[in-house]
Amino acid sequence: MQLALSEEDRAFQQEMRTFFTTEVDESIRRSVAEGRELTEDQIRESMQTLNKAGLAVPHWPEEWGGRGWSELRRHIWHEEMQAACVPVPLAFNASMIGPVIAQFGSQEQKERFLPKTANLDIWWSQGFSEPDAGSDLASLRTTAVRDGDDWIVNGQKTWTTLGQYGDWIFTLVRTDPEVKKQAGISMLLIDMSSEGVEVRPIELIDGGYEVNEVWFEDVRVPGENLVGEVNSGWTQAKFLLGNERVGVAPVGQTKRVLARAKELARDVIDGDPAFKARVVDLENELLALELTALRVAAHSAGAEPHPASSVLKLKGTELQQAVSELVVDLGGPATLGSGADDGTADWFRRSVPIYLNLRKASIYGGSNEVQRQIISRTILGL
Amino acid sequence: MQLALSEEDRAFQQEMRTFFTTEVDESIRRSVAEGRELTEDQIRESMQTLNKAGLAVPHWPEEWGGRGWSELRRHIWHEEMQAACVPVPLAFNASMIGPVIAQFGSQEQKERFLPKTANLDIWWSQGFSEPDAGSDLASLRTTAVRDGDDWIVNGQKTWTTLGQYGDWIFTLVRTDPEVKKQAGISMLLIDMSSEGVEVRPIELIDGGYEVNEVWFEDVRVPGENLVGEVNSGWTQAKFLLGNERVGVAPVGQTKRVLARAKELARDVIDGDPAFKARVVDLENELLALELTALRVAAHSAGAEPHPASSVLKLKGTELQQAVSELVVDLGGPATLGSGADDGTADWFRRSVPIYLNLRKASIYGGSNEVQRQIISRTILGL
Amino acid sequence: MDFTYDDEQTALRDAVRGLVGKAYSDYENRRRAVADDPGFDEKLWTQLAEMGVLGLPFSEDDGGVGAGPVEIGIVCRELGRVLAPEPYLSAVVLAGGLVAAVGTAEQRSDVLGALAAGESVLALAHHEPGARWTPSASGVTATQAGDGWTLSGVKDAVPHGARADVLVVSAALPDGGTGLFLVDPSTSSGTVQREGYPLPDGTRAARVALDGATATPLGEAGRDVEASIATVLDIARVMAANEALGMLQTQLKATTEYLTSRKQFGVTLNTFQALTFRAADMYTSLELAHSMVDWATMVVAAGDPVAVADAAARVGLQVSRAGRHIGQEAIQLHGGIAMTAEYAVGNYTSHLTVLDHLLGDGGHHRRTLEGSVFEHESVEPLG
Amino acid sequence: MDFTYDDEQTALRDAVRGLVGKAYSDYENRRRAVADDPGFDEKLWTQLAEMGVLGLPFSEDDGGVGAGPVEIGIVCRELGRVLAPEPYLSAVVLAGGLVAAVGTAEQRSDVLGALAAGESVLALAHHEPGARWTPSASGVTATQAGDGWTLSGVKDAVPHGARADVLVVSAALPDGGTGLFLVDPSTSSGTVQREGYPLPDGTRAARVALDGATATPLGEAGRDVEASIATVLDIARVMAANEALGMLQTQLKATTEYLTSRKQFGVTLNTFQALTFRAADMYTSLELAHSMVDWATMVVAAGDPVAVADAAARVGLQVSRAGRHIGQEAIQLHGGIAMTAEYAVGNYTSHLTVLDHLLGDGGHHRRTLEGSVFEHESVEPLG
Repeated sequence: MQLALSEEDRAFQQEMRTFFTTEVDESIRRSVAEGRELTEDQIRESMQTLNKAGLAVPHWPEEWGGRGWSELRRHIWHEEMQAACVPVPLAFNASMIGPVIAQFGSQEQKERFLPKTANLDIWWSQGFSEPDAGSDLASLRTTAVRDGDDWIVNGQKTWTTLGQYGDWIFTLVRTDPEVKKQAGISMLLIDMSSEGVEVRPIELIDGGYEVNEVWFEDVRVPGENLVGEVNSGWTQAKFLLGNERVGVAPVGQTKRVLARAKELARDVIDGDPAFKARVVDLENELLALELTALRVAAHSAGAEPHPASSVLKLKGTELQQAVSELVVDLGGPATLGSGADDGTADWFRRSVPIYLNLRKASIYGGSNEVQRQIISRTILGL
Repeated sequence: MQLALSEEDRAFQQEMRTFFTTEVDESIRRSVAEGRELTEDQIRESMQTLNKAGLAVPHWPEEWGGRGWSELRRHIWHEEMQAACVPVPLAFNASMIGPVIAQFGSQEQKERFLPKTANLDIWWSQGFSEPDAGSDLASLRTTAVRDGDDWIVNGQKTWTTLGQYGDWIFTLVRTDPEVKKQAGISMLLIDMSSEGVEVRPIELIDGGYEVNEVWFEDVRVPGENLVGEVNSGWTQAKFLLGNERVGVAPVGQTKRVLARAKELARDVIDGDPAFKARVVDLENELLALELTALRVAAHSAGAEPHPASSVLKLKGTELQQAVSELVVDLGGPATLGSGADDGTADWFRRSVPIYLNLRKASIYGGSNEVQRQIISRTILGL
Repeated sequence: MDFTYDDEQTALRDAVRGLVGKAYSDYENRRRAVADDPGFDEKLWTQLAEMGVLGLPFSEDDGGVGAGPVEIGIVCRELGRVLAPEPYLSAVVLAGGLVAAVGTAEQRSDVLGALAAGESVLALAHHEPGARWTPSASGVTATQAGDGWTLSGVKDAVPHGARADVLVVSAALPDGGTGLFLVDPSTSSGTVQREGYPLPDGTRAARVALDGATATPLGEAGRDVEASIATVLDIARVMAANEALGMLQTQLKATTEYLTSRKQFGVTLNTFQALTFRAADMYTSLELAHSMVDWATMVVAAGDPVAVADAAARVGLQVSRAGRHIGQEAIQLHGGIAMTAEYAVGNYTSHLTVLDHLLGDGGHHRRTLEGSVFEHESVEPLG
Repeated sequence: MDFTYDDEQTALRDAVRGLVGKAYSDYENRRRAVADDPGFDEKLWTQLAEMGVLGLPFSEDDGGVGAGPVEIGIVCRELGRVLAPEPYLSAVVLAGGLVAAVGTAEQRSDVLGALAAGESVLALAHHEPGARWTPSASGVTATQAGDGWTLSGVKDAVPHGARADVLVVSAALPDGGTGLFLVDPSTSSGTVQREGYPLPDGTRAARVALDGATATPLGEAGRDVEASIATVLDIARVMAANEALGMLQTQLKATTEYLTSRKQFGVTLNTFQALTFRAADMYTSLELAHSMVDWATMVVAAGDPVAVADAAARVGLQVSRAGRHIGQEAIQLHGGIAMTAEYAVGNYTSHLTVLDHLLGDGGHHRRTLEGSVFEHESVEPLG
């Protein structure tokens, strides 16, 4: 057991910190610091800056831009990025479809998609969820039917985050309705400018439009856009969702928000011991969570994921929500204000929408109920 | 809607308060105030004092000592008793078997048992739970087999609280093993001095011996000791357990402990705002609970119980446990002390055993999981 | 001690429920109502006036009905059940309540009469940037100029402040203390700059910048009425708790209906015990809050301001907790659909969150109660 | 940053686990051990000495093994797993730790040598009635008399204080500050009155009343060693957290085994999702606590007393929470059987509760951390 980072890892940490705080556009980082929604351009620019320096997809195979880092270095990279208010690489590209294509795609698919995916020249959307499926992903109904070499796709996806910016969408579609539900699913890559694709925004309770419905009406998709074998989509989906859990605890970002709250509401916190107690509790829980992420990272080198990795999403989202609730309470009546007076007023004005938006964190991406199910079944054998 | 008590109820409240604080033995009340275990004699004496004044079984039929009070008056009686540190009448007698005999018993049984039950001349024990049954009460295995007019009883009961003082025990026994489990059960009253009855104490984690196992080996029970019809025991059990929920939220007692904690640990509470916050939270929750009990009491006159009555046990035991945990924390290192220095030290010395003992509160008498099941199924229709 | 409604109260409840239910039982109507200014349904407001609901708390001499807190609570609860965005709490309970408490007979008759008739919407301009639920004013100051008064300074988060016909404005008095003033933006000389904006629950608030705005003292000129403001805020806290209770009842009902109808993995969600137990805990929170709301409403009816302040803090604490618990769980047990603006249940949580921070949240109330924790041995609702 | 044991550490863990497992894997043995004085198994204590475990933290010059905090943590965790009542924390970590920190070379060699050999049990007599986890002494005072020193006053809740061969006693010094003294009750003149009693977890403590008891200054006579006491208390907090972690691991394991084997309503309890989800939450608490315990142990190994104080408070807070959550749920998910003394799981909760209040509970640690909340922007384990 060893507390300190090795000299090399310490140097790596410093290198990351320097890059993130000096090479990434200041105005983008300020937007993140103030909790504003990023524009499409800001997200593309930031990822391209990272990609140019080889920092967008370090966990991919080295052939496609990966760096062969230890899990600890990936953790450091991820934390320093968040601490510096640098937007993390778009998950749909970097964490989801990229690794899937690298693992299951044909050589042609890899060459065609991976460089543009790493550089966010293609913005990917995720087409998994459907209105009637919910946590029961495999009950999806969108169909793809053979027509010569092509597939004809019909159906509806939903909860497609940032689908309004999407160039391409990776989908799960039913290619064999006759077999057990998981067995008849394939993964198709679909150009969102194809005829018959329609994106309809969904307004959320925070007043924003970050998610969408995506409708497919007789959309023709070339056969070469199928990833892996026909009817093997469930394998790829599980691989993708497994990846999704790595680094899923939003520790760095949550710590940043809490630090900002302490800075902007110091007087309020000093004036009420209950606030101070909440800050201490949250800082402590976040420390425990970060240490757990480190423990898991140090353990996962090459092998099966550490069982404790399942707690990262569960606890990470709970803490993210708890911090957002604290911010609302620190704001108090200022959360209802016009925000016209100064930056602090504006920060607190945005706190209720953020709090409301983050209620999604325990629902999407494998709800916390699904996480508990995984823990109780897989880890505890219940 | 009306906040104040009527003039008559106010006078009633005053009458109760005067009686409890002047007519019940001072040393018994001091024992209760200090959270000491009561002796058998103290429990008998206190109930007899109440019974003499017609205050032991006011909810029984008037013919057998009941008073025909409104539910509100019963509530006042119950709260004032606890506020004055008067031990509530022994539940096994007053709340459990008494009402069952009054409802289902023969005239002979009523005459034979009810006066002595009200006066605690007979100390009743409860013989429902069995080692392998747990919350699934109806899966009980103790058998009673006909032998002429008598029954021969074999089996084992457990969790028999204060069974060491018991004169008689009311039991559920299986009288028909062939039918669906609820249908083959009868209620038998058994003299605990009968041959073949053995009481074995169970040590609990607090070091005390308040519960027992009761073993029956070929115990001969006269047929006249059967309550109601053969194989109708489940009906009587449900009636009994339904009664058990009335006044089951230990509000008054919990309030008394909290008040005492404020008194004995004022300096500690004043020195740490987190304690003050906990006290406020608990006082508020207890107020909400007491008001709910009043709301339910006012509503239940004659009719079906108010649906909210199910929350009384659930929340009441949670608060009882939370207050006991607060007391331990207020004591801090004093909870590990010898208690030799003064009454306060001694009070805190006993706080950990009490805290441990009260873990039972959410398990016995219909566990809180059973309460949630009742709420979700019966009230919410889930 | 009696927790039941009498026949008239039941009739009032049914009448209000009928009216607002017709307006908003289709949630799409509520969405439409808040989509455009003024953020509520003026027609429904008029109907509430016709039903006598807007004049309920005011004496008959003032153009009202002379009903009591229990009746106001009934209205608030029914408005909460359907998430009605009408400015009842702000115009009638807060602004109207202060006019009734402090105004001269003439003011009461004029202002409350018009309010009760649905002809004039009132708003209370009290909160100031940086303030934290205080009954005093300091950022807006009142100056006596000849026979008249002028106000200068900024009020923020004024509920329905852009739409209001008359503003009731609190201001620091020249000789100390806080006074109240009536400002009619359409006739006031000087600057009354109002910038309306939507709150996170879709309802409207405004920033009101005053600069030498002429104003009429409410009641006796120059009198410190901070105590009256405090008491009206306390009463409004209890009424807000009634509104919240109505909302929580709807949220629990929606949740149990969803659990029994929505299928996942081939079965309805109520098959999953972990979810049904959480619904049971929601019910427990709801019923405890319910008892506390009824009680606090009765304390308001009994009228002692010290007791009202205590009851307002207690019910505020309880309902804040219940609102977060039930509001968060209602979304979680529904899943993604409750995140969408077109589905009602999540929007209840939005409004609960706004309401929680309008007049003081649970933490604020707890802090108030900490101050008196050693003044009683225990809390005794029956004395 | 590395959370894994090296080969020697793994071997130590396996050896200790083997020894204490043999002693206490049958829970009845533990019950028997605490049934009579001294409340632990003297034979096992000797075996621990023979294995070198009692001398683990002390330098070879002092008769020890010269191992580090990670190794001590391993021992504490293994003792915790089987609920071993042996006085490792009190005799080795606390009393021994102070002798090592403050004693002269001769004292270290004598006292620690005998401790390591299992020949002498030490106890730290530090807590005083009315005190609340402070590193200073005030109720027992030290007086210099000629060449020697005497102590007068009362210590309470001295772990294993009646059995101990040597007491390490803290006392207020004549010139201020807190000193440490060695008291051998068998040779001390003056009064050393020891009244042993059982704690709620079955282990032993004692009240120690001193009246002119002769005592030997530990280390330099008259020196204020409050800082050393504070640091050793902090280290002991981290070791107590290791012990608690071992206990929590056992409790969760026992609970999952019970849920998969116990039948109710015709099915095993793990059929009930509400129960399995609560077990999942226990696991989450356990793993978070585990990470914190490992980290705090490494902070102790790194040696900076300021960092150790912070880490002790942090791990103390986390483990206090986890201990209550898991300790309470373990009983509830078992049901009645866990209330009985003969079944292990509830007794773990008893010991957790005692341990929580021995050196400072979660609330105490949180209060400590509140003092430094604005001294950092955020808590950064990687710097």
